[in-house]
Amino acid sequence: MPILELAVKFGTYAAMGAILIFALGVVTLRNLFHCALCLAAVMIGIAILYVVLQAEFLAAVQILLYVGAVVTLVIFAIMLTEHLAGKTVRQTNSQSLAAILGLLGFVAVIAALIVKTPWPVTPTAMEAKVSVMGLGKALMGLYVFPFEVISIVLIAALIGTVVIAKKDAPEERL
Amino acid sequence: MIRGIEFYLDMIFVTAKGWILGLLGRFLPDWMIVLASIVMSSVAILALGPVIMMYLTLLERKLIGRIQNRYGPNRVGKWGLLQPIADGIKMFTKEDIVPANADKIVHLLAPIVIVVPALMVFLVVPFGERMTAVDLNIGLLFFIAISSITILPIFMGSWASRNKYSLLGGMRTAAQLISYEIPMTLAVVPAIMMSQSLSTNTIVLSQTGDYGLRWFIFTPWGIAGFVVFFLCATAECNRPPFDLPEAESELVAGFHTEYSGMKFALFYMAEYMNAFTLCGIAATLYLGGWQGPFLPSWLWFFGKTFLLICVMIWFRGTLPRFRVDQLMGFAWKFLLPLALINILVTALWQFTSHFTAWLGSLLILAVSFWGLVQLNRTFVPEKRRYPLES
Amino acid sequence: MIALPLSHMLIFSLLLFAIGLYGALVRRNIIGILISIELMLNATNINLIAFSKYTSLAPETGQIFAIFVIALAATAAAVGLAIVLALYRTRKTIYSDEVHLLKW
Amino acid sequence: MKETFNFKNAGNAETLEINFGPQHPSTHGVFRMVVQLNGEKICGLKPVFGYLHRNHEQIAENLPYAAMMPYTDRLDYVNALANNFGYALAIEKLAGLEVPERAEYIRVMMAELARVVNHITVIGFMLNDLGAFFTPLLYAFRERERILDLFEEITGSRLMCNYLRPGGVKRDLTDAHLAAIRAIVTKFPAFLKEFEALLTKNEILCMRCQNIGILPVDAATNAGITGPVLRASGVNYDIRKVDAYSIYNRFDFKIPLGQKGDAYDRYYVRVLEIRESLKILEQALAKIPQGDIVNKKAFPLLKMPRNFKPPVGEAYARIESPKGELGYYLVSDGTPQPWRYHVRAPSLINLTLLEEMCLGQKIADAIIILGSIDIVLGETDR
Amino acid sequence: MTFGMGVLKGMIVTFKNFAASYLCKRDEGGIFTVQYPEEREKAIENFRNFPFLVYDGTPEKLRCVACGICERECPPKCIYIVMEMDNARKPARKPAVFDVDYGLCMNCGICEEVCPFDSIFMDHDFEVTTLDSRTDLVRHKEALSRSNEYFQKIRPLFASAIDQKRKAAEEKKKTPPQNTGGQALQPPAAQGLP
Repeated sequence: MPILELAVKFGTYAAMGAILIFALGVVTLRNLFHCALCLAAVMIGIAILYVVLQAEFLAAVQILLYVGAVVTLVIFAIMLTEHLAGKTVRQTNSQSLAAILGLLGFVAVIAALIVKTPWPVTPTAMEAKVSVMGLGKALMGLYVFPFEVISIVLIAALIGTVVIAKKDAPEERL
Repeated sequence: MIRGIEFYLDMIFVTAKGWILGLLGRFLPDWMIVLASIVMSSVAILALGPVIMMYLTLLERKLIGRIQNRYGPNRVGKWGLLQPIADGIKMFTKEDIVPANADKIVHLLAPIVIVVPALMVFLVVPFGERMTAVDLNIGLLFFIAISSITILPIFMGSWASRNKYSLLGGMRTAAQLISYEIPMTLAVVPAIMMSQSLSTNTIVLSQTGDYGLRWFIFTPWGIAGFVVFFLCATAECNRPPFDLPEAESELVAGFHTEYSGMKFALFYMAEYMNAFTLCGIAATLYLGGWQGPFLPSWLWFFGKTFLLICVMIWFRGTLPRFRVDQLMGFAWKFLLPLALINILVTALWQFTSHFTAWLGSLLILAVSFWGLVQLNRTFVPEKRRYPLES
Repeated sequence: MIALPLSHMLIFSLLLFAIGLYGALVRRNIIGILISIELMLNATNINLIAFSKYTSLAPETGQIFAIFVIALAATAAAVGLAIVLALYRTRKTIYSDEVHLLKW
Repeated sequence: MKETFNFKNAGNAETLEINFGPQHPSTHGVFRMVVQLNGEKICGLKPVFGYLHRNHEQIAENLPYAAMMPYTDRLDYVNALANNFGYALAIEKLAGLEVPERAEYIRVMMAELARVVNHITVIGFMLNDLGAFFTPLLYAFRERERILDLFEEITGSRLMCNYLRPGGVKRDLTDAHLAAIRAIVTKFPAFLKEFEALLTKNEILCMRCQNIGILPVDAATNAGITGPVLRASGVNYDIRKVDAYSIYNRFDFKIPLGQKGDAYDRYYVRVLEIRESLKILEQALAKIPQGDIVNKKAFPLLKMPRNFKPPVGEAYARIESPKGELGYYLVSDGTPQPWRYHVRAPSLINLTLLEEMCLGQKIADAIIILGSIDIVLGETDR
Repeated sequence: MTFGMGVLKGMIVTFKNFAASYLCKRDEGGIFTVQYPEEREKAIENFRNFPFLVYDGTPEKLRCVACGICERECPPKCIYIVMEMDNARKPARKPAVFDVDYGLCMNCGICEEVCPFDSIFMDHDFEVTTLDSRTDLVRHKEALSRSNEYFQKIRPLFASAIDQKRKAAEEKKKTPPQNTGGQALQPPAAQGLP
């Protein structure tokens, strides 16, 4: 069904464009809350890309973790610190011109490299399917050590976050 | 012969769709058929969502009325059946009020965005045999992921309203939804473990047989998992006793204080559709989904789901509301450990023989329940004596 | 099935990365910097998935690394925001260039 | 005009000031609390009242004594009969009127019925503040309705009873009325049992109410708090016992006392007080004598209120209204109108410790603490 | 008692009420509401709402003599009376104007109590809604006048007691008129019910 494939292709390009626009919004908008909302949009768009790349599990995880957790955390932090993010305060530092120039150079170099490199795209690799079962088996088999390390990191981060964010309580009865 | 009638009744929607698609196939190219199939499924879902929501409000008002010894709506149409339509007309014609200092765009977007996930989760709900709109192999994960988006529009609405009540409501919502998502996800795990699949359809199919006795709820871990899941589901769709985000007596209406007219109706709609899908998923996971003898599968599914919704309404008619710290404590100190222990019990169940499995899992669950109650003495009422003096 | 060439994916993720980097360099607000970093991490994730999809014969690997990256990103966000809150509470600022004392 | 409330940490970035009321679903009328919040925790609370001020005392100073009776209904509109009772006692003290025996019994019965009505209403509304979606309230109202129907039959009105008269009561009770009261007294315990099954042991209610809004004894006595709120803190002070006004010394009843003085105690003390009121009603029904219902000497006062001139002097009469000590102070200068009329409104005085009770609690607690104090704005603001 | 039983007990109570709403009658725990315009509660005789004036026979024969006692004693001052003058500029002992402002009246019933001529009583009619409360709620003499039969209908016991009292007074008037004062001072309400 070539038409459907074409639709998927253009849909993907459209999603990419939308993601880039929202990403620009994330870094340029003045209102941080809007930035966070744009970030959520970017995350959802990337989840769509994952679906196109046939990584459905990852897409669900992306939405669950980024939209459900990270963005919410960010919004929490924004709301708690809202008093300072007033409209009159300058939101960017003075490096923006230098950053733009440097990044343009960076993008140009890497893009040239990407275009020139002959990527070993193989039909067998394209055909391979990833099942959730396979992912689970890989996580519990080959990659069990990194998996455990990650879980320890997560616990450490959890405890660390609580310790850092906790108020120095006693003086604060009222 | 009788079996035949049953079968056709069961398949009535599937057959209808197939017949229409076959008809279209005669003069349309293949890709149009695929498109038509998608369109038909989504139109069905788009129509189903609002209709369910409308009649859920009526059901809720009627049931709560009866609980409170009154009639509930009974003026518009027979038994008040047209009441939701009257409400809808009222909602449409109401003035749309936007606070002067509100962030207008976000204020407008929030109610629109909240309906999207509420409708999207309908995709993986198995309404009947072969009646899942998209039989994803990660169906449950999809469901959990999509319903986690719901936090975002609530935040948007509460922040954009520029109202302190809304802000507090939004904060409460975020804390509550994130907290209850964790025990809910963990309560889903036993069902996944037993059916070895994330697909909702497979989970239903793995509960086949024995006239419903193979439903997961008829096992110790099933009951525990169901209770935890159902309580979390009640909290996830902000229904009493977990309705803190919109606590009427404290925060007026929480995050939708500043919404009126159709925008408010959209919030309301999302809430009821979420209640429906969460109950549907609870039925799918532990009550055997559309499985059941004699009746068509979709009837079984809707029956079970509405039964669960009635229990939610019953909660609303009976229970006072939690306080915010108690709500958090209940999720983190009670439901979460219980769900974790339940996963352990499920694993044990799988690896032990029949009798010991029953005994062992019941024992573990009872002991852990008792232990958790002992650890959370603040949840247990104090015993008091009241002296009478003259 | 996938109609896109790999290089398009890669260039897209490069652009996303560059945008994120721009934000991280230019923003004053620490929360802004954090969310820009999230963008960059996502760009790398896209790369991982794309490579695993187009070239690898063990397709789980890329996805599993992406999962690890997501987990680390979540921890980074949590710890980073906790630091922001602590900073806000003690120094009443959330702007990076105002925090130059290296102690508090 | 900018209002200032002198909060401790005013202007702090981490605190938030919120107005609860005057338009808010659970401030029991047009009461307003300015609350300073830190997160969900209350770190400052100022009650603001006066939105329902209706010049009650000034009106009294321009009206004849008997004509003020209907206005006292409007003080605490949930239990008009208790208000009538206090005012009637004050006029009787001032004019030196005796009250016939039968009228005394009728007064006590009506006042106790009003107490039952008030307490179940309060409990119902408090549960509503807790977030129970109207169910306990409507169950309470169902029973209240039976009593209100009786009030309507006897007094002519459901809420604004205007029933007591200086020197007696307005209308005699027939045997049918007594039978109706008896029916209520016999049926009520069953309802209370149902009500308690719904509420008393409910874990969520206990979690929400126990150890919330604790009122220490010394603070309560210092602030002059009275009624169930004081008794929930464990102080045995009931004017029915202390003063034994009217004929309360003839009845055998007990005063329920709480232990901790938290919202739960306030709830439960009210339930127990309903039981005691029912006991009083039973005894009164058994003992009520035949006879006059109005002192003959009071006829001129009733038929020609404007011609009634009490001797120069002053009188203070107090009763145990369901909300606390309700006192009426009258100063006569020999004219048909009182020279000064003052109401000691329990609602207002019980409110004074609201801030102390709420500090350090959550917002949701402030609402139930307010509910458990039992205010009626008609009385608070007068 | 184990944790959770209190909640379950409460839920059983509500379920019982739910079932009772279908199975039981009104007084036995069934549905308590009354469907107002179609169904009504039984009228309660002593119910008092707004005052009205009683006439015997025809509307001209009002019992009211425009003495103005109710006007004077009315606490919110919602009654306004003007005595009718006959041609000789003498008081005709009947009202030319008798207005009651229903918007002001607080249904206390004091007018009924103080009236020595058994003329003003409290009505049962509570459906008096109007669009303009400033003008339409001020009821004039014509709108206020109701026949004695109407009075008999809404408050049978009280009205017949009043009628008996009036008849007795009438007969006493025919016999040497003396000692009516004590009778008149008796508050009507105190005598109203057996």
